[in-house]
Amino acid sequence: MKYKKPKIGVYICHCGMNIASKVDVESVVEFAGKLDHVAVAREYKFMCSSPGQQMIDNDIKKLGLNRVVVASCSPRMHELTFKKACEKAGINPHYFQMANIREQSSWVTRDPEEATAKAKDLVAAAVARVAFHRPLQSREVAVKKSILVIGGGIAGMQSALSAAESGYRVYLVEREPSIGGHMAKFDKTFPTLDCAACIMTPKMVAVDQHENIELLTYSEVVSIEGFIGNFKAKILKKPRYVNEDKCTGCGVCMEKCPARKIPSEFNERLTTRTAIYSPFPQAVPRTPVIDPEQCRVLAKNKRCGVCRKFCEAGAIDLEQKPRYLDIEVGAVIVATGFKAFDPTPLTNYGYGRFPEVYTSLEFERLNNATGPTSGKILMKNGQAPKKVAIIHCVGSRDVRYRKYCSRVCCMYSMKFAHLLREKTDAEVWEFYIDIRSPGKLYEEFYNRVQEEGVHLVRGRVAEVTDIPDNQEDFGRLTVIAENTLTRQAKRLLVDMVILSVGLEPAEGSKDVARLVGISTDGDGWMTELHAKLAPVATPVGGIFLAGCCQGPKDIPDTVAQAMAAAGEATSLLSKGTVSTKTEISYIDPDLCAGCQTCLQVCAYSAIQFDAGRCVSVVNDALCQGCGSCSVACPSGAAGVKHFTDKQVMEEMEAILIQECIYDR
Amino acid sequence: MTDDFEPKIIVLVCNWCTYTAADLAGTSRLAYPANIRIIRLMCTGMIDSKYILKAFLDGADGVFIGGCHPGDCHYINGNLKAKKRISGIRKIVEQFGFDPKRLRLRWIGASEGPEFQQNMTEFVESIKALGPTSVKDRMIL
Amino acid sequence: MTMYAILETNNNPSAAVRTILQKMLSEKIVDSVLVLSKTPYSSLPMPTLITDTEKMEQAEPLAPAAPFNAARQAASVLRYPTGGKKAVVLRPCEIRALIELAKLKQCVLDEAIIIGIDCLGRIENNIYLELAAQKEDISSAFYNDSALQNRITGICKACEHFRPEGADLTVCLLGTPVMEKIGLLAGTRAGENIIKSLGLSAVEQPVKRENAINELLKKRIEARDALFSETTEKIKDIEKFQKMIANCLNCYNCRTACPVCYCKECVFLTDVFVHEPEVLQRRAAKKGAVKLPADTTMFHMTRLAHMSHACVGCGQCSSVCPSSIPVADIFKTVSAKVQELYDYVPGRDISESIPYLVFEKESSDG
Amino acid sequence: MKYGFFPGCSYNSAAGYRQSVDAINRLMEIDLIEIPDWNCCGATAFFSLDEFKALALTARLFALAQASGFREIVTVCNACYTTLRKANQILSSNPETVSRINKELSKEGLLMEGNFTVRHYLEVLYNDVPAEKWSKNLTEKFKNYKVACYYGCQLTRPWGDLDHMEQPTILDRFIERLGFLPVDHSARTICCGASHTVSYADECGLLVSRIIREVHAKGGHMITTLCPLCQFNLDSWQKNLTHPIPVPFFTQLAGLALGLNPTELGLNKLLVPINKVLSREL
Repeated sequence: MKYKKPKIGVYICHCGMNIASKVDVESVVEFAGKLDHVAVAREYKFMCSSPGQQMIDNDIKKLGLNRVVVASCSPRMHELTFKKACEKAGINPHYFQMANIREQSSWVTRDPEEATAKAKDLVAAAVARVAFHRPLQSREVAVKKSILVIGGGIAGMQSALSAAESGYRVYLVEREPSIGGHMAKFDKTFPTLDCAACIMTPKMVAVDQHENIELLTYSEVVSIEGFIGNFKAKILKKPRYVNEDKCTGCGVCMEKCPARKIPSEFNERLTTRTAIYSPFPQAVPRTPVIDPEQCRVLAKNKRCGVCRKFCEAGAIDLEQKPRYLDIEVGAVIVATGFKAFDPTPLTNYGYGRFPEVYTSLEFERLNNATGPTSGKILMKNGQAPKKVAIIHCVGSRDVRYRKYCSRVCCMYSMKFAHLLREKTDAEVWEFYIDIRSPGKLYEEFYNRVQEEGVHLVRGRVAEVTDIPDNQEDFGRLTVIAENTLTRQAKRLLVDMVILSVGLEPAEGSKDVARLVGISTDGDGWMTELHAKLAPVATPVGGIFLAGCCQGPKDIPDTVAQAMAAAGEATSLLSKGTVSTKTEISYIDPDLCAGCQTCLQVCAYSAIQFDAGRCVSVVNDALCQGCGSCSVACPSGAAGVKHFTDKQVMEEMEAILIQECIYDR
Repeated sequence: MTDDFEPKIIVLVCNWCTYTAADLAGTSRLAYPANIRIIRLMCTGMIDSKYILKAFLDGADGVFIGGCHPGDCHYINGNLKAKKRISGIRKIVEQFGFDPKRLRLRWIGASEGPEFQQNMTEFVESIKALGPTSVKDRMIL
Repeated sequence: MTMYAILETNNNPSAAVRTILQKMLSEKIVDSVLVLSKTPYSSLPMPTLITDTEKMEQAEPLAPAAPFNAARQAASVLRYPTGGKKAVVLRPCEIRALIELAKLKQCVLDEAIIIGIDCLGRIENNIYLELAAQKEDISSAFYNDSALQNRITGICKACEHFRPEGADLTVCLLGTPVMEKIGLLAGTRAGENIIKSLGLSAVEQPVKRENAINELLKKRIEARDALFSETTEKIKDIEKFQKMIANCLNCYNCRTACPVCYCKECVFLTDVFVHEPEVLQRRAAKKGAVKLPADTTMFHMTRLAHMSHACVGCGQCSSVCPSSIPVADIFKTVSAKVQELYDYVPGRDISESIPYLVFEKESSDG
Repeated sequence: MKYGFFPGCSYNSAAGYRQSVDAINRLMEIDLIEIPDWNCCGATAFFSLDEFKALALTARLFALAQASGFREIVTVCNACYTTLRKANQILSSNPETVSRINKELSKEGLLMEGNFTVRHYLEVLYNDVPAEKWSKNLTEKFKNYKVACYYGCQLTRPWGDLDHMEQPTILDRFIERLGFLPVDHSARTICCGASHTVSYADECGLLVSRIIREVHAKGGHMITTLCPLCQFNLDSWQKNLTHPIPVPFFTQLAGLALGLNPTELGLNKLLVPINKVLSREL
């Protein structure tokens, strides 16, 4: 060994009973004591506790250990804890190795004997490996003092504002023409029933006017590369065909535009818009956009130009081209939100066939002062409904579609019920599986709605049909369900049905996840670093999550997480520097034959060829340590620090040579 | 092959997907045979042919490699590079009498704890069915 | 491009080829020629870089010998462009190795004029020296005497790549009575220009050539398949294989002789395989005894993993093995499988990229 | 085009079903080879009484089909269609049952083995007969005739592979191809009471009335069905209505579209006369 002779301390953790109940810790300790280079082997109830760490500290100082192995939980849990402890005691943190005898042995093995034997193997492997560990030093690199926020819904806006407030530059990217997201479509918010617009619009304006926020609406992130503290992002600004600097937002263009009858996305297609449009009156920025699919000039290259004619500011610019913007940021907050479940596949509810069957978002608009009926709850025939059914869990808690609970539907359904009672004299029937109202003042709201005379039927609706039981009721809808509490089948005649649809990951969120290099779970939600201990961070340093992109959330939770994300990001920035990855590739110039195979397999273009010396060289700022190059290099000139052939193969050999079980 | 044959299986997994899946299997207490020994690497694209050969020559009865699903690789495409290489190694060891079934590559995502358990169980079963390799009772060469 | 010219040989084919090479030098078509040539000290011809037409007299372009695969020497001549043209006279297996080395950036072929020889096989160095003691012009003798031709190496007998692929010019020994005339075939535009500037007149390719080629090919493929089935049987169990290599001394001659083993230093010489005493003790303890040097099987299989896709089957590894292990038979057999898997033929085409560098974008389980 | 054909018990008695099918076969060169010595399929009910006997009954049909060289069987009745499919599904996954049955069948020298494909005649007309073949000899005059397609319970359920379970459209698409105007309605797959009309006339009356009223409400001129029992239930219940809706078989509509006259399609046998609708200028 080129380095100081190893002196290894091995520490076996009981993890309370989590390990000790299966693994015979004493015998593992005894076994470990006999292994090469092991100077001391001990056990303790909780190695991660401060006495546990103290034990390591003492041994390093008193016995002069230069390598440490802890056999306990997964390194993903506590590797950092122990590395820190080693560093504190004065040895390089990379002189540490962890054996995962909890997740990989005690928790997954039935027979205690086998569990113990497996634990021994894992310890032996860790010891064999750590003997070949090398001290690694990381380099401190400055962090870019700016943040990229992807998504301009309430989550993105809040993150941007909080971050901007702490003095950092924020780029807020939103693909739609205006920020605001779903919340801008709502009228009231549960449980307090304060008006969404009243809390939303000021925020939107604040975002627009904040000197630290650069608002990039109608834009999309096309690429992100780099690493924590130093990301390079390319952003596509789609052509608005309206000059933002000149436009006064007077709106004449929209009045005059002859291309009408285009279903309005913002109003859930309940109203129409023109080809040049601003999604809604309070849109931020006010500058409208021209829909290239609909504009007579752009789509059908007819001679029109009406908007140009009427625009006094001369802001219309049909020549506008897509523009690309390159920015450098230290952190990225992903806030891509959700999309509402499309109930069309559930044909038994008749959505799309029966005009009076609405999705919850459609109803939000129907009930909204800026909506198609200016806030009056009216049916397509202009009448107010006499009887309304609200169907819960449409798409949610349904093995055929989304097995999870979307968390917000119960509450907004009851909000609908309340608003219906308040604004109309309609009878309201809610059909639910369970009412889920976990949240401050939520249960109270549930009680209040009950007191307001809303009928709640526990039972999943089987069918909504327009065939009534009696001739005279044609034109109305019949809801067929079983009241599972009274065990009675119910055929309820109603005028309007609202489908409380669940939440799904937003369109394209998987692409964004790939862009920033994080994974999504089975349902497509982005996965956080740790469900409990790191709900905002992701496995990729410098990338944080806010709002529904990580899972269904209501507004309070979303805002909280948005601020948390901003907090994480800003604390990273205020630290000022990050240390470069230590576990990255190196290329030994003495061994490199200059075949440049490594250049061709590197996914990060982190390797350059030095023609002078005729060898390949790794750029340690770009290298992510994936090891593609080391595998591609037959001579072993290229390798990954801390994952060298030697280390991995010794680890393997210990398992296979020192094997404890099965030689019995 | 004897009934009490307990194979020794090396499992090479990537840190981001399959290792996480293994942890998830642990936290969810999903039991599987104790024959497997996990070696954690950063990416399946890091798995050198030497590792696989050494495993077999040092007496492993099977080698299981677990990585991220295509498209989910933390390093963009390490898993696909791995697949290409491993197919070659499989061909080589096959020539020397190691049943190709002894070297298995599977994509197991971070959230797929049950899949990890299932894969381990199945693989151990299939190796038991194959019996020990003839390396088993030799000293290392 | 199939421009074909006739070279009168009047009983000395080697001389005919020498003349051509000399002409190429004197006409300044090339600045230098790398070709097998006698040395003052031995009749065993060695790759020699010749610029002087006089020295060309010693050249043995057609000698049925290859002291080692000259691709490496060619590569060192062609390491990087220096201006001017360089002719390299090589056997098919050497050309294919050279192309692989070019893919691995070990040389650049822009300035190369590759002259290939129809390969009837090579004779092991020691046998060649014996013969040299008896005969003056072994080359002529060889092409006349089928008994001699039978003494080529076993791996050559099983070689289906006896026709130079990717050569600018091919010296055609098949299909003509070698003692009267041989052919010069252009494989590229460059080759054609050379034939023109040498003032040779293009003629029809003799039909006989095609027949001769097919006949030989048939014979070689039969031999090859026999070799494959025999070797497959020999190694089909790791234990059998280990018996086969039991006498391996870990001298690494095979990898030194291997034209496509291009590493500066073999990984087996690095500390990855230099074991600490504790490790050796551990290994011994496992079964009570461990043979040293360790990792012999590991070495051969790892080398397969590294270069089997590029193995050109030149057989040098066998020739240099002090323990006469049929390394080449093993490598050719295993490599065939790997190359089939990747649908890759080493040296087939310089634009064809190395298997490990192309991988599918989406993929199912392995 | 040649198929093994299982007519089922109500095929001959059904109002003009056979006539119209024969006529279509003639014009479209379809060859339906009746399975010799066929027996009742047991319908939906029998399975609930004695599954083994029910299976044996259908297995015999398959055996007969096999004997005359058919592995594909065409039916003209939804009940037969589902029953045979269900039986085939159970049998193909229960070899021991099959062998038990085969022991019985062997007594009359029959043997049933392997998987069979059961298809409804509608599939043949819609999928196998090329669209051009229809369009060639169609008469234009029906383009304003609003036809409500009634599928009944058993064409798409329980498999839902032929078409959507609750909102099938294959028949609508077919008659549209024939030049009729399909009307959208919600009674496509709600039950007509089936054989219960005999035992529970009143209750089934309610069921049928919902279908008829729905079609009325959506302005249909006729209801077309592809099952003898559905047809009978819908047709017979309307006798004392002031504005009854004729209920022709889809094959009869096809015949009309091809220019055949009502009587040779047996349309005169409908209880609710169709000629009033046909004579009406639309």
